[in-house]
Amino acid sequence: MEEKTFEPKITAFVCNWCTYTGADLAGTSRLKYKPNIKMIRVPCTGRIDPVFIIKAFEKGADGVLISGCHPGDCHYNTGNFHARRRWVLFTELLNYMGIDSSRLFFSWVSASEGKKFVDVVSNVIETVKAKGPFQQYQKINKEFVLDE
Amino acid sequence: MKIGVFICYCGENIGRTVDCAAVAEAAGRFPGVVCSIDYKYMCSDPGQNLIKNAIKEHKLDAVVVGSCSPHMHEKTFRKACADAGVNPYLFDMANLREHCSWVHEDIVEGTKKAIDLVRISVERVKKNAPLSPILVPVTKKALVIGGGISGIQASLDIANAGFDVVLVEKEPSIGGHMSQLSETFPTLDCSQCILTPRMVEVYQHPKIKLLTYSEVENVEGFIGNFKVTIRKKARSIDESKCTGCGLCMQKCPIKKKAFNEFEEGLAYRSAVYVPFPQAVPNIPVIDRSICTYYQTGKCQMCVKVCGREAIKFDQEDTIITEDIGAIVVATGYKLYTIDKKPESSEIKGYGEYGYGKYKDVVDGLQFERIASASGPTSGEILRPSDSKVPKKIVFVQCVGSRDESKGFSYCSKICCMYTAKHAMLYKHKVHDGEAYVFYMDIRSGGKGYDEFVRRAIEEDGVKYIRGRVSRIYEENGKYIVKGEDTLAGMPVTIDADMVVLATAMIAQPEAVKLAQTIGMSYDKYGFYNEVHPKLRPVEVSTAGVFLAGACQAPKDIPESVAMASAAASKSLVLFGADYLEREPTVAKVNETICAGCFYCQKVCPYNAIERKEIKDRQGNIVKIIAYVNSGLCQGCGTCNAVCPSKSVELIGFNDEQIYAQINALG
Amino acid sequence: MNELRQLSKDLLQNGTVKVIIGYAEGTTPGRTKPFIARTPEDTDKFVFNKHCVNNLAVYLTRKEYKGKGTVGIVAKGCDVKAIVQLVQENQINKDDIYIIGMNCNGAAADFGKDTLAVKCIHCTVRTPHLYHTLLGTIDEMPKQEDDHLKMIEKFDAMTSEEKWAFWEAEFEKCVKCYACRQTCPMCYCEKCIADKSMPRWIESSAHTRGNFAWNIIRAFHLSGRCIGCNECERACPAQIPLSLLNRKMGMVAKKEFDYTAGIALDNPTLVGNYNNADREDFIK
Amino acid sequence: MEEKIISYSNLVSLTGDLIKTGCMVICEDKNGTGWKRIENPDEIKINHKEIPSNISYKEFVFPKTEPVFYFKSKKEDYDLIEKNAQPGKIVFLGAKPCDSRSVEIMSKVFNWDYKDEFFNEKAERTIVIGTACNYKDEFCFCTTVNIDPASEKGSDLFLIPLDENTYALKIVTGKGKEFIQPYLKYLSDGNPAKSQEALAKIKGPDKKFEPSKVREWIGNNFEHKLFDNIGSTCVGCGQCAFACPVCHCFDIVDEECSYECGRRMKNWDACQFGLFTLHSSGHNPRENQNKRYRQRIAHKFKYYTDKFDEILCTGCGRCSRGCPVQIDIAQVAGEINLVANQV
Repeated sequence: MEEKTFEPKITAFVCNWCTYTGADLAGTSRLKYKPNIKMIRVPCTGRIDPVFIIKAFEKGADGVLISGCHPGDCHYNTGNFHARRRWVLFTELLNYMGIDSSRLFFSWVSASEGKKFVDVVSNVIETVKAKGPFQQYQKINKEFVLDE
Repeated sequence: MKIGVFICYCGENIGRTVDCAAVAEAAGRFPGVVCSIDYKYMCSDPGQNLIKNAIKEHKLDAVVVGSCSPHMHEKTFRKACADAGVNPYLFDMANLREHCSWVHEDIVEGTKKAIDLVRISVERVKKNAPLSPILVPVTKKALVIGGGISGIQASLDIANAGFDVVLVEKEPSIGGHMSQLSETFPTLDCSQCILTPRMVEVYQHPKIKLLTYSEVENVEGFIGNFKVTIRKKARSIDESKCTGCGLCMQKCPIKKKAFNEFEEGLAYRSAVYVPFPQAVPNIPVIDRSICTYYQTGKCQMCVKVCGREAIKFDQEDTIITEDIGAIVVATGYKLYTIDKKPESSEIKGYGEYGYGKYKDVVDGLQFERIASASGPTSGEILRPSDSKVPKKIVFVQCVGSRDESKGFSYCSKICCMYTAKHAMLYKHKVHDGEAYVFYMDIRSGGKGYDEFVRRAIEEDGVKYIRGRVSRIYEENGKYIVKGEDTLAGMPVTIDADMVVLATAMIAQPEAVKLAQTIGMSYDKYGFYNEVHPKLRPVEVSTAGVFLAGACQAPKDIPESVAMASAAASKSLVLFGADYLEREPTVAKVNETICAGCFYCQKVCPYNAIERKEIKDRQGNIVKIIAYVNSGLCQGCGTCNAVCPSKSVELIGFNDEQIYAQINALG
Repeated sequence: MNELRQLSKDLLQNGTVKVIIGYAEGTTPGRTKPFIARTPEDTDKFVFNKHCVNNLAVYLTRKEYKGKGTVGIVAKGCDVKAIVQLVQENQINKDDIYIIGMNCNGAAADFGKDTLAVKCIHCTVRTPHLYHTLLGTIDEMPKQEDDHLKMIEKFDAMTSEEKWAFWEAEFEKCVKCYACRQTCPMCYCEKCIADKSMPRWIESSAHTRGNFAWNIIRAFHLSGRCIGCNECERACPAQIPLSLLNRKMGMVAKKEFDYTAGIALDNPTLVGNYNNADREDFIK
Repeated sequence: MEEKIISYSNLVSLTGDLIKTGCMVICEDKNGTGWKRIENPDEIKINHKEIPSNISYKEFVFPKTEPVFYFKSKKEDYDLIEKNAQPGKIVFLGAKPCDSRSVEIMSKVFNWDYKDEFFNEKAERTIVIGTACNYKDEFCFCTTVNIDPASEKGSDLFLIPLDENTYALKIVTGKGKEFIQPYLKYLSDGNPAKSQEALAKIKGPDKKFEPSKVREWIGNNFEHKLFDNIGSTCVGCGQCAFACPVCHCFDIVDEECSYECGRRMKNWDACQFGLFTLHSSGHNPRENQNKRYRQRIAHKFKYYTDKFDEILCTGCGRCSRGCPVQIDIAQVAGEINLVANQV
């Protein structure tokens, strides 16, 4: 059988006010990116819990993108500042575990940065694609796969 | 749970890159989905009826619509659900347009993704709970920030409707830039003549509390219930005693040192001053940075002459807090000063035009002062360097505007008009003078606007040259303006006596700070963002805050006034009800498992988390736990994320809902 | 030791405290066990020596003591850090505890062992930083290599795949007995996220995937909160080197935010506060 | 009972053959944490004179986590999918007498009112190659619960270390005999006199309490004040239960495999966990650690004996050795015994 080229699965957690709206703008502007990414909307990046990221990997994501308002632009004033501090801890922890910055991505994309959104997403997809499937997680996910 | 799925083609917008029928068919096979329908325009009346009928026919408990962004039509469909008896929060929307069909090209891939997006929504909606709106009381008092024409108009409109207004202006007087203008296009009526009655009306209005020389320091709370902290800077004058006689200003020994802001630096002012004679309030301010008393402890000339003992050197700033229901932001604009480019800006500047270096190269507002009857030259067109009448004058448009490489990509909108006005005023006053205008395009849309420009060209003989100026330098007392006439396709050199630069309108330097205080979003230039560019042009993403005037984007007086009235009417809509319905998506504490670590309290941006004692039957405190004040909670969910045991959950975006969405991915 | 017994006896006798949490002899001479003295006579059983390895602060958040009178506690410097952190996190009221601070000359690595616990090598609180009464003397502490630090530094040179392989081998062994959580004074949640089933973020099964989720989240929840007593690692029947995780995160907190947990009662917590200048070079 | 001699090197060769034929050979791991399936015969470890591993080998018959079935949701129903069991013998090599009875004791509860096919299927595949035990420490109390460290009870084949490199091999059961048949080439004729001599040298730990006394007293003194503070220092971790060779409580949970598939898992559980008896109403009949610890003692020495005439304890001492707060079960039972004697 012909080997299909690897297309990574990307899960994104984005804030409602900036990045989700920025992605809307990318759409309104008819910019193009690859369909590998699926977004889950949360009110604020402050709402994003590391368990979301772990669960996304468990559900087969090869990469995870977190994106929200630029510091100072938060719709809820300070949500993203708190988020940022926790991300520092979490990226360091995951990096130590072997999940590095080629799997987990963070960005600030405002509501007016439709183009940046596309650039960020394209970069994430390309980086993860170059890195390959998340074999480590696939291995521990294996017992969950029902082969028929 | 019986779920109905409705897939919209959005004409061809979705249908072109997503096989909507296939999506509907696939969704029909999802567990829990009892009906799955595709239709051309789901948001249309027949589309909505389709949903309503399906709800009744299939006894649906929940609805998923796959169409555009929820920012577009979430409300529409929620209402349709509610009309047919499904709780509007048992609804979810899959964004098949902005996030799928418009951004992807391959129909196979697009359809696949659309199915995934619908599945995510279906799984989410299964975990949704029926909710009803929260009612909160409304404080019927408005805060207007900025006392320019927009702020004045908004204040008057709201006050005349019978509601209290607090108008905050950072300068010693209201009036804003309009008070500096000589005459206004396209009617050439005197700016101050039409403005000052409004200023006085504000001052005398029983419903308006005017706070000049004051700044908004902090805004807490939420729509209908803001708590605003205002710093009233020390004037060093007791306002209750001052009669505005002006003796202090006359006697103030400092006359030749102070930069006169109102005259744009074309004149000086004393240390104790009112910005301009018609200032409202007509109460001076002592400029502590130059006043001899504050510098050396001596002088006190003003104290000696003031018969009312109104001078108060030891006066301190006062902090005023106000309960406010709605906020109108009308902070206006600033002209881009080309010689002083902001540190952090990407703007490269126009040093080659010699602004700041040559006294006779001035900007638009400076020319307004020169042409103004109340200005430093009493309305005579005299050039600043030697007070001679310039016989040849060059106006350069688009200095900073529409220039991505050196300035800003946007059009400042008013420069075409005011340059035509300037040239016209010049020609009216200097009959034998020559006026040249370098322009890129003439943008004169507006009632009577194009006619106005034509008049300048045809009746007053202003010479318009389509092209950019490359350089201005001094030679033998003349300013050599090197440019290009792109219509003729040849270089142009004009030896002018004076040059007026129509510099770009930019956001106030402190606009971003205010945006962060209030929680507004802003574009990369610092202009505030409206929620919807077409349909909600005066609202910002923070509910209860409205925009007026040039703080949103460059605009002229009539537009600013119209926008101010719009913002006022939006505030009045808010004040029309005693209670406000708020989204029920707020956080809630699970009291049985909260351990009371209060990390939630630490991260809450709205101080919405309080402490609650849990007592046993004997009245002993068993534990102290967190409690969410749902009136203050805005639903960001940061508490939910930091809670280690997830004892506080954000209704509407709770862990089960997000888990269901993630689970639907794999 | 007599000092400790006498003081404890007095405290219980004069009603200063309701109970005192301390140590008593264990089954063998190389072991001690936590012991709760309720009567003045009980205090005769108290001992203090290098085998007093437990962090007794874990008992302070128990329902049977909270809000039921002052609790005395025999505490080494590392245990006091836990107490400080618990006060910061509103778990105990500082007026409801009586700290009998013990000058510490190093604790054993585990029951029945003579080697020094790694946490003692880099200890900065051999004399506790907060106490009501201080007992004991500071003597010379034996020198010992800091193997953990070397191991943590080794990670810097490892590839992601190598790091993952290391942890996979460790986490495979986890049996989800939650001894790490139960012995941790900072794990005081009424219902741990690992025990929650709606939704079940952390799979309760002890398969590698569930173990990864548990251990990552445990380490994350302790980031900036762990006071480094290493009770989790000592309690782990599967011998997973949990302190490598906790200590690493402690080092991150120090490096990125100049933060150390459990130092002063009025310190702000690490999570729950922010600084405009917090690092964001990883956010594109 | 037939008795043979096997050298250490032949034991390694035998193991090699077993691994090749697909047997799971389970040995204590190198650092004494637990037991593991070995891939290389050189990894075998016959621990007869050192401290027992932290965790027993029960997980190979009663896994710490095990799928019961998988399910796939259809539109309004579920398909159940069973995953087939794996074939091949499970060989426990080097089980001390306090371990070797583990499967046998647990099989009582797994075959009482319901026959647990998951346990039985694995138990049937089990071959226990036990070893006489020359180890004892302050925590050992096998003799107290009627287990003899020199006894082959529970083993199918039983090793008696004669010297560093030689073991006597008793063929204890028919199952053992059948199992060893293909490998007789590795065995030479036994010398019962020598092995008797070796066994005679084994002196087990002193008895620490009288289980029947403890059983009787608990039955009559369930609300005794002795139990009021019995668990006051217990932190409620499950180390004791998870390390124990005979603790067998389990929990049933469902977990998601994919969006439409899931599986039902059987996971270890422990009576010391606060959630163990928590009702969905919020009520917890064993609301504190004292009650939970009473349950542990009572289950081990009373309930199980009442029901199955078997003490739910092999005296291996793992729970006490490993207890992070040094609760020594033999000491606690000893205290109960003391109180019982006073009556």
